[in-house]
Amino acid sequence: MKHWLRRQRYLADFTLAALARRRVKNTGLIVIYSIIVFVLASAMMFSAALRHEAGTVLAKSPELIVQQLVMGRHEMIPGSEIEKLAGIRGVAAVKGRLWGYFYDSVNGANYTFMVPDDDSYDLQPGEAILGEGIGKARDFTWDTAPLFVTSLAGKMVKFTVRETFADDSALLTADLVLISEADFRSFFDLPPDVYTDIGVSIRNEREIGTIVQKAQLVMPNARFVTRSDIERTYQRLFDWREGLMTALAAAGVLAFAIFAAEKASGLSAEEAREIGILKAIGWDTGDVIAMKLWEGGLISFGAFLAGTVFAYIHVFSFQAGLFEPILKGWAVIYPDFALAPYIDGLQLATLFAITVIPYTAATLVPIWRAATADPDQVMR
Amino acid sequence: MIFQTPILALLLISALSSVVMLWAGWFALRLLLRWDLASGSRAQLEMERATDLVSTLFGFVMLAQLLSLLLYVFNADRMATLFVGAMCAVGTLNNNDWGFPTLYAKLAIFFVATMWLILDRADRTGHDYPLTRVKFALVLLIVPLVLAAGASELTYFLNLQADVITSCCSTEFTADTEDAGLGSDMSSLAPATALWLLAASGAAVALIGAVSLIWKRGTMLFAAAGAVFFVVALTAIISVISPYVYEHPTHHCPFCILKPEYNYFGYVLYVPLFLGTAFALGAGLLQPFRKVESLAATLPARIRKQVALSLASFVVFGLVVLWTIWQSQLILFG
Amino acid sequence: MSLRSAIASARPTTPAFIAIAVFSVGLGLAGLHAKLSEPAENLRLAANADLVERIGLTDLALFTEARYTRHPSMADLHTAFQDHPASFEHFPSGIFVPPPTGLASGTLSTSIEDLSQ
Amino acid sequence: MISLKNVSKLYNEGRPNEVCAAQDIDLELARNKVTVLTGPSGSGKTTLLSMIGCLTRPTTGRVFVDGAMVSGLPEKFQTELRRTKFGFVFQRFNLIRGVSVIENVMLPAAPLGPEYHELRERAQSRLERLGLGAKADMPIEFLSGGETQRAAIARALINDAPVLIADEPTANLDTVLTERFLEIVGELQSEGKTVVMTSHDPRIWQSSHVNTVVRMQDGRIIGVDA
Repeated sequence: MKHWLRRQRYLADFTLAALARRRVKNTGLIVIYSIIVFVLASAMMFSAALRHEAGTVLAKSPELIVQQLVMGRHEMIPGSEIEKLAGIRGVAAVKGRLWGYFYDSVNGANYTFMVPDDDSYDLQPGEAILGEGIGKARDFTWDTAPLFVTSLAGKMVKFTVRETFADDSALLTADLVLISEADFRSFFDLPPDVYTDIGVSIRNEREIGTIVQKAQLVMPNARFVTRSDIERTYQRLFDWREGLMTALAAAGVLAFAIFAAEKASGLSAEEAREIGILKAIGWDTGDVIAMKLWEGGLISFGAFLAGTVFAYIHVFSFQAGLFEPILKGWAVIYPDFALAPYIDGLQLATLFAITVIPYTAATLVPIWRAATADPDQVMR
Repeated sequence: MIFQTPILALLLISALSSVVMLWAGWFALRLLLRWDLASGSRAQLEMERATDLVSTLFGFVMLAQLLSLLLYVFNADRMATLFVGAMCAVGTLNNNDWGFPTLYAKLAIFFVATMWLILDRADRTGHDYPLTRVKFALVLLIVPLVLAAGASELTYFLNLQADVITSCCSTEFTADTEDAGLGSDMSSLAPATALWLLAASGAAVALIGAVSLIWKRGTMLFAAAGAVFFVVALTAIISVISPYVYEHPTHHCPFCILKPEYNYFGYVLYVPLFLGTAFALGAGLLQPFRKVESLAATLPARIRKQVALSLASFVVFGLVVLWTIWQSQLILFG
Repeated sequence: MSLRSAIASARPTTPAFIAIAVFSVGLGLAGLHAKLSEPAENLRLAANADLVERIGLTDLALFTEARYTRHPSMADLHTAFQDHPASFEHFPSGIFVPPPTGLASGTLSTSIEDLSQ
Repeated sequence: MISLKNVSKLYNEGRPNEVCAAQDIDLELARNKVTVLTGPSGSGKTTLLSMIGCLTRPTTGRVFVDGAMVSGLPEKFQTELRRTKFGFVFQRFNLIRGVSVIENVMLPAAPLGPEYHELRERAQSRLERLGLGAKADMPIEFLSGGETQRAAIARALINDAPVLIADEPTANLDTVLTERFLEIVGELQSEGKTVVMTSHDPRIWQSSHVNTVVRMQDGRIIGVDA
């Protein structure tokens, strides 16, 4: 065992000395490799952290939301339906929800107008609570600047801003305008007894399935969205975005693997001669393979570690600043948020698998080919 | 469902392993037809050198499959939120008929590749490479296994249907389904029975191992006992040991113990068990060849070393089990 | 042995292993940082979860420009043209590429004269 | 010590450019003697030397080292044999550039996994013996021709192999350095080592340090002068 370890160290020593001779080229190789790992790791960490964030935060969203569908399209739901749902056993509370979109032609942003579920906000007519993104989009110069908006009917409405949500909650509230029910109805010209949808809270979470089945009988036209549906959708959404990113980056990994294979198989005459010399003076094919595996291992493992560490710093200390343009899209209101640092074994193992394994696989055959040089070639 | 990074990684590993094994299979066919160590011809020399490549590739496949096994279980666990009724990895694997077969195939590949490497190392100590034909005949058996595992994995992932919100007005997935399959089968074994079985087979393995070490016989029996012990131990992990870890009498999942919530305790449990089983099987595999002339000098010692390592690993496993039961707050028996 | 000669006679693996070790420690520190910031982050997440409950939110405010991206879980995907008011539906490019500027506030400029030509 | 029985070597067998580099060779090399293979270029002496040194397997025939047949062994075992039994000095010395002198000397021992400091001291003592002690840490390119050859000899001696094999060792050296080389050979012989080399340099095969001269032509042995 001791001999084995020492032997490995000699092999690593030799391969590093050989790498050091082509310092610029090999440093470049490691840097490019690290950058690929960095891009992939950033994308993975960012979306894993988003998944984590969404999963934790949205766990408190309403247990069940009931939407009215007309011809497959979301319609306002009449208040009379509330009674029907409240009658189902196991339902704790039913509340009509009011929320909708408002396109602000001043700056091209979309706001979400909403009446908070909880009465404790106690919003008075003419009062609003804003998300942090709205003030930015409107270039508010002072904290308590009022919000003027023009409703679709052409009325100019003024809301005094009671409060602005803190940056901490930007991911949830950036585009929110919370107003009172009376303001909401008059602003959007809604009749008194309709709602956007209905939120149902349920006493025992295990009964959600049965309650939905019962409700379906009562309201055959409705669409039911449960809390776990929402969670699943978010997991899936970020998986999908991450997967897309990975598939794109995979092209980079592939190109790099081809490059690595090319580099490993296109041994320069000098390298080939060196391997011949080593074999002539008593190195076995296995020794040469091990030596070359050390080269690949040190390069790929080093790049993996460096890329991962820098990605962590990038995502959690700099809010993934380099990818912001891609992640931001063209949203006018984009939440300015910091994610909870989150890293786990699955991420690391996956990252390792998609960066180190293709590189290793691509170099194995060229390595072996180099290692089988005839030992007597140095005599010819 | 394929556009998920861990799934892409798993499919990548399968694809690479399959390509590697297809080549190895083709080479094995040529070798079986033309291997002649006495010949000094160029073709023979090149074939000899290619065996080095096959060994390297097998090492690669073994490590990649080990990683893939981990990833597969991790990923199943993570995806559980996407399926109604799936609480953890077991639910995800039960999503369609191919989940568990893929897992078993991955386990099998890991063991078979390890066995092959053990055989390979033994072969390389004999100056006439006496086991080369056996080795490459085995390769021909391993190739279909790897291909089948890859196909099964692909089928599994292609047929995964996540229960995500759709726009239609149905909520059919909200129905709660029971975890079926492995979990319920193996956990249905009464905890006391499982513990007794584990203790009995552990004692048997220790006894046969001791006999094999001291009187140099019964090694094949030891390998068989090791394999039986592996199955019994897995059953016991599902039936009693994981409830002790979770401190919850009805939580039987053999995968959740690998999670950070339980301090990655599963690794302490599984690693010695897998090592012990691999060494035991390896000893049994080498046993028939101990009289081969060029190996007679080294092989018996190598076999005994494997038996000793296997026993040591099983002892570690046993100690971990005892420690788990001792420190657990859960009381299953009177 | 002076530091300089120690560096000169060091085996090539020494600096390489040190670099690997440094980055491994870095990765460990990252894990530690994640672990240590957990309590504070959990507080923030709990406060946000509380907010979700009080307001009755269902979605993240990540992409605010289209109905199905602002509230993906609430969207009725049958509906056509549910993107930006001035943008046709072309997911996923709809979230990477902005609609043509000027479309947002203008009106269609087709006149009777244009049509008659 | 080393004997070859009916050994032949074909290169590029089965192809149009097939060459028979050695044919039906029977040769016995005695322990603790200095043997020189000589002949015009293309006479097969280098091929014969690489078969003696287990660098090449003969196409037919057998090679025995210390009574054990080695010609049928897989490459791996030939390599193991080679690094314990033989030390090599090549015509162009074949030291590895970009690596220091002492590291070059240490290379043949690396696969054996000796303790680093012990190996380094051993390499240093070999170098000192050949008068290169002060240049141990220099890059190999900085040495002169004679020094490079002595470094190559130091490398050949690192594993204490009983046989030294040298291919045209003096082809690139002037008379003084050739003399010096022959002195070293003499010293090695007096230590009990066996030396086999090829040369078409009269200074070598006329030297008093040489015990046997094997003359070759067209892949065959045409005479042995003891």
